[in-house]
Amino acid sequence: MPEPDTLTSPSAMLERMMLIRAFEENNCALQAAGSAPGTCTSVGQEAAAVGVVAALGPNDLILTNHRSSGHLLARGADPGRILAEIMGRSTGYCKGKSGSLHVSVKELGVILTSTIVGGELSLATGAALSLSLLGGDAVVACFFGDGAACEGIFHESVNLAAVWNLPVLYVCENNQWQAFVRRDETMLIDQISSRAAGYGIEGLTVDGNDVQAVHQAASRAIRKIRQTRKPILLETYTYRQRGHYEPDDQNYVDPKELAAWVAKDPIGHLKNKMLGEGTISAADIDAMQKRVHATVAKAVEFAQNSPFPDAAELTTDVYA
Amino acid sequence: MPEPDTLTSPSAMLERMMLIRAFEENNCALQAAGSAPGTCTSVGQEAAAVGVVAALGPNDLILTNHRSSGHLLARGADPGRILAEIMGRSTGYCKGKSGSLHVSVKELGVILTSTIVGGELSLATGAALSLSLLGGDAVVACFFGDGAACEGIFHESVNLAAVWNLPVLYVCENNQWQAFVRRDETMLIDQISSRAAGYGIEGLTVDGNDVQAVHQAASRAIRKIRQTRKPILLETYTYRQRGHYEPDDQNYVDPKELAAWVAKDPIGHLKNKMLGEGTISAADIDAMQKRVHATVAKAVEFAQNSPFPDAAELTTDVYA
Amino acid sequence: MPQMIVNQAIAEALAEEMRRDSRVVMFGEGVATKRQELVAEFGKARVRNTPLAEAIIAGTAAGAAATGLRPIIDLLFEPFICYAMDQIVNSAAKLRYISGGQFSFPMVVMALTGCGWTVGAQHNHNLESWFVHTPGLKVVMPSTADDFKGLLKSAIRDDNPVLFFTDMVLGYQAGEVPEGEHLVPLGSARIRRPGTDVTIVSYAKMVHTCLQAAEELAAKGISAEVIDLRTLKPLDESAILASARKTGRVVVVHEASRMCGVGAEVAAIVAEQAFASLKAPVVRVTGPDAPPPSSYALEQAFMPQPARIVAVAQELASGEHPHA
Amino acid sequence: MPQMIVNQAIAEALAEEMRRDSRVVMFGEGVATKRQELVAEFGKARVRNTPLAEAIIAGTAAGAAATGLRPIIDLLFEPFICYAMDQIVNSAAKLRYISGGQFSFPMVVMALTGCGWTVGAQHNHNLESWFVHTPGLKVVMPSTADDFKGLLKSAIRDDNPVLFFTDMVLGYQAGEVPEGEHLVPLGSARIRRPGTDVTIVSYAKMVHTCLQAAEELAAKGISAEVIDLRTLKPLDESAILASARKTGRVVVVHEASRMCGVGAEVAAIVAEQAFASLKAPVVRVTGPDAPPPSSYALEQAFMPQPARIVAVAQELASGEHPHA
Ligand SMILES: Cc1ncc(C[n+]2csc(CCOP(=O)(O)OP(=O)(O)O)c2C)c(N)n1
Ligand SMILES: Cc1ncc(C[n+]2csc(CCOP(=O)(O)OP(=O)(O)O)c2C)c(N)n1
Ligand SMILES: [Mg+2]
Ligand SMILES: [Mg+2]
Repeated sequence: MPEPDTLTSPSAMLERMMLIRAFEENNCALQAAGSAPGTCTSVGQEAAAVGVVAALGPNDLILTNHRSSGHLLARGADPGRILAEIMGRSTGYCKGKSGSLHVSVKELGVILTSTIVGGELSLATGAALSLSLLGGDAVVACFFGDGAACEGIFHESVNLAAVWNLPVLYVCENNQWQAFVRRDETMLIDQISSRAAGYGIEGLTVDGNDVQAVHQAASRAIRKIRQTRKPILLETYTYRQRGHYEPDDQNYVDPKELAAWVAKDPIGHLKNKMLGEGTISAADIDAMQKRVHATVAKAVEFAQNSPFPDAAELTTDVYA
Repeated sequence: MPEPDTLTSPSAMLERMMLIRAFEENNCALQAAGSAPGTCTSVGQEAAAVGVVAALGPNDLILTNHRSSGHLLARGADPGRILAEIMGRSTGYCKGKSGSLHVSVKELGVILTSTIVGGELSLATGAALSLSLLGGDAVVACFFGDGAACEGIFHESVNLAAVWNLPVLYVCENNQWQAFVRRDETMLIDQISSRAAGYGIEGLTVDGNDVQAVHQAASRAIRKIRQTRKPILLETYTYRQRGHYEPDDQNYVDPKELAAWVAKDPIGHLKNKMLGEGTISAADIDAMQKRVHATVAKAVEFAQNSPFPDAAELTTDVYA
Repeated sequence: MPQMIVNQAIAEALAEEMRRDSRVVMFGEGVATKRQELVAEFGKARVRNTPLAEAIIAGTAAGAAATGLRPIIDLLFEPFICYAMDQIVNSAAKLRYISGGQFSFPMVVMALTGCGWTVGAQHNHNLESWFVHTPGLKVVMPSTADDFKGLLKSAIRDDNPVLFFTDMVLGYQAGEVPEGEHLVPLGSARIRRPGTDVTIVSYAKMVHTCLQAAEELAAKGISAEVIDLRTLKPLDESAILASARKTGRVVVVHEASRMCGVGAEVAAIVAEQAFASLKAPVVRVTGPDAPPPSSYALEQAFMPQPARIVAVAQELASGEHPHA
Repeated sequence: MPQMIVNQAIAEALAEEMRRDSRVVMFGEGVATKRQELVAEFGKARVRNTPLAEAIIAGTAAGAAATGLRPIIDLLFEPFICYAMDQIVNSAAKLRYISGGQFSFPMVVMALTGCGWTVGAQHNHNLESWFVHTPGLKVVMPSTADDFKGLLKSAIRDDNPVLFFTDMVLGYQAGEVPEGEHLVPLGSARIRRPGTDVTIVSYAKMVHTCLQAAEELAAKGISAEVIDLRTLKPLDESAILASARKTGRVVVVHEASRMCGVGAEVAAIVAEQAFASLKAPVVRVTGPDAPPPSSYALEQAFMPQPARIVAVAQELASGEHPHA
């Protein structure tokens, strides 16, 4: 059984963010070429995935949603099996029954992925209750969007975790968009973390484009949750650089706003910082780029050569 | 068509609270005698009903829930028709189809009463949207409990009213109980109004056993809502003196806590204050007591002499 | 055999299964307050009150079920389940399939429903057919104390989400319950009264109404077989078909509204697979297409009554049904 | 007659009804972004984006409907309606009755569903039978552009809550739509192809599958009548019965799961009221009791295919059905 990855060094985090970017941009290319169905990408949000997941231990659990490739890859999932799932192949993590929208990888602790906005919030408390009652100090990291924070289940989930002392790190990736709706059309507040007080728990907002800041904040929060068993709401303030789903012409997006955020791209940001510090060289980056592209190419080959599921699979896995 | 009552003087407010108390205690007696089904009473919470409703104008709308007698009577509803509804008679406000749990009186603007906890929160935004689009400066007063504030729909309703500028006064009667569960088992905070900040709106808590304080706070809030069209969350901090439903032995209630709150009873509080100020005499109170009992006696007579609905009514009013 | 009321049978099933398996936990609004005996025996960690929040109660159950616990939740009254449909249908019922079989969801959702307490349409709405229609779920709706106990125990041991519905007036109805371990398997109907002329298929409290009708029919020389479905999903098709093929005449009785109800399913199964044996139209006797009213007078009129069942069965047996 | 795709027919119906009646408003997640033409013509007050919050979207619609507006809401994909079941079922569908007729709820709930886009079980779940089962609601599920337009206009004018479901692959399917005011009344089925040997009852995109099957059957000398239900509640029982009585053989086809589906209702109606005319078992051809899968290969296998319908109709017509 594969072990979840632990990414500690800045260069490991950088390379993983580059892998996520390459993987998702390749998905877009496959979609544009008609070789794969559309997907939701996390382009611009890789720092949240890598920063938080790098702070988790091997027994911790992750819940995620429709925009999950980053979380999965940060955790060490096989890009080939993710892509096979996206392409509906039987070698996909869910045998092709999921498709891109709800990929779970139980063996890595990435469980119960749901594309119902708020689904991960529904389920996180239960996973944490199991952890609580079955012992140990593991925690649940629950990734959701600013849109999910508008759903009633956000309120119910965070409140229950608070009163039941459940070990959940709620990670709200506030990417300023909810499909085709601007976040500021959906709430009067700017930071979702300001809602934490209403549940009597700690909330904080971190620069979601700075993977090291995210990692530091997440590590602190997770350490605290392991001790106190109380939930914390961590918001990564960031931006969705591509459309909601591929393809999406983004004609509803203000190009200036987008450009300003692209300039703060988390991968570019870390590259520049490390180059400036001298902790990485241009050649190192080139080598990384080659490696991630090779990984993606292998994934494509694996997925494209994988068979579709047999029709008999239609009615298996319905009941236990 | 009857006009909603406007109660301005302290003595009018006192007498109306006494009517609510007498009406509900009579319901308990009828239930105990087997002459009527059980009901949820608002004993101890009359100040919220009378204080808020007295601050409303004739075109304003009210939404309420399973614990509605106080709101209905404060608005001027006919106790006979409420009781007839409770007893399943065709002269009830809903022809007996509702029973006690969801009594609406459209002609008085008490609309869409729901016994689904949070139902009134679901519907208040829509009523306010109608008021907004159809013009005028009317507002919606939406009464709900601390339990309803745990439902996801609270979050969705208040947030939508905030972003859409809907004229809703959210009145949370925090009576420390949610059926058979203590409020402090269900949230880490003490005051529901502290959640307002998370929606970017104003929230405030008022002594729910002081009808004048409630009235003043509600009047201010309503004036503000008429001008700004922004919702406000007003919490009346109070206590449910009787059981959740009749009959209920309340064996799960701490008798000391109950006694402390009974000592702060809103009717006793106002009586004492007015007697102290000399704005009312013992004889005045006696006369009030006689009047409210006579009103209740008339209501009982009306309801008991009313017919049950005809079986043909079973399938009317399903579709418009 | 000891006599006990249905509520007692339920309480015994819960306690026995919690004793047997430490992964069984129970929570809901007032569960800890109302089930002090379970708190006393199993502790506050396993028996919990919750905030008023049906969606997260069900979601927590689903999440816990997928990760090692076996939760039982009490959602009180069936209409309140409307707040938890996403968690039950989109998560608990589907995520096993969606994940390619990675997870299972051993959980039980309890709720009351049915006419008799004049509580009106927001506390009483027989929604069982919604869940029968939904892949991934099981649905149980017993009629007698022994079955309440035996089926609830099986539901708790089942590895799938089970909706366990109690007709609210049955709570205080007494019946014999076998001593010791008593399990009733899910998916098996029970012949409540054997007969040869007409089959009456029903479930939950309507079974008692049907038995009364069968008694009256017997007095008129008509031998009615009464089948208590007990589990609505999986449905015991073979029991239904065996009886339909024997009698050639079928009446289905339930309180839920007619359209797309369980009666429609039973009628459709019979009309396909017992067609060759049918001697008469398949007739449904159900509640009307209206929300359940509160007023006692109307609520009684909502429920199918023995007289109507008797009349239908007589028409079928005599060949005088208008569509025969 | 002008040709247009279904999405265009829907857009025209919305615009025409908003033009006709200023009380018609529309909102939902992305509605204002995606329907710029409506915003341009009717303004931001009447055409709105919402937060991601299906429950309050539906609740707001119900509250607004009861107080003078005529809201249309777009809940995007059918499984998302699970978040709004309380507002649709416990409020919009019941509060007219509960209040003794004081309120009415003229509102339309739109959503997409159905196989074809490989979106998987949390975007695709044919739930129409839940709403058909529920008193107080109406349910529409058209198959062609003209009916989309005419039925949506009627739904908007109806004084009751109407669920209006669109099989997602139909959005880009073109068809002729009459010019000028085009209304199709709710509750009336349409004979898509007349025939004498067997009746095939269906709705939504499966109608096209059935027409293909009918074509193949014609080549084999079997004359199939294809009925498009169009409205599922109220259901056009007389159209179903007239055809069933004429042909004596009925197949019901839908993509939704079988148990307690609309097919069960149709079969039950036929088995009761057309019994005397039936020459063969009533057979359902439906999706399996499984959540819809994503993988293209599996998703195609989920949908009833013409070959299966042809095979069943042939069996019935030839008297060779295993249960004939
Ligand atoms: C309950 C539900 N409503 C709507 C959708 C359609 N939808 C999918 S993702 C999305 C936007 C979600 O926004 P957010 O939570 O901020 O996450 P993001 O996509 O920005 O990562 C929407 C509306 C859905 N999948 N589920
Ligand atoms: C959705 C829903 N869940 C549960 C109930 C059962 N119930 C009725 S009132 C009530 C307590 C409500 O508490 P709160 O909102 O504080 O109002 P209060 O009764 O204290 O006035 C409960 C649990 C219900 N009617 N609706
Ligand atoms: Mg977002
Ligand atoms: Mg309360």
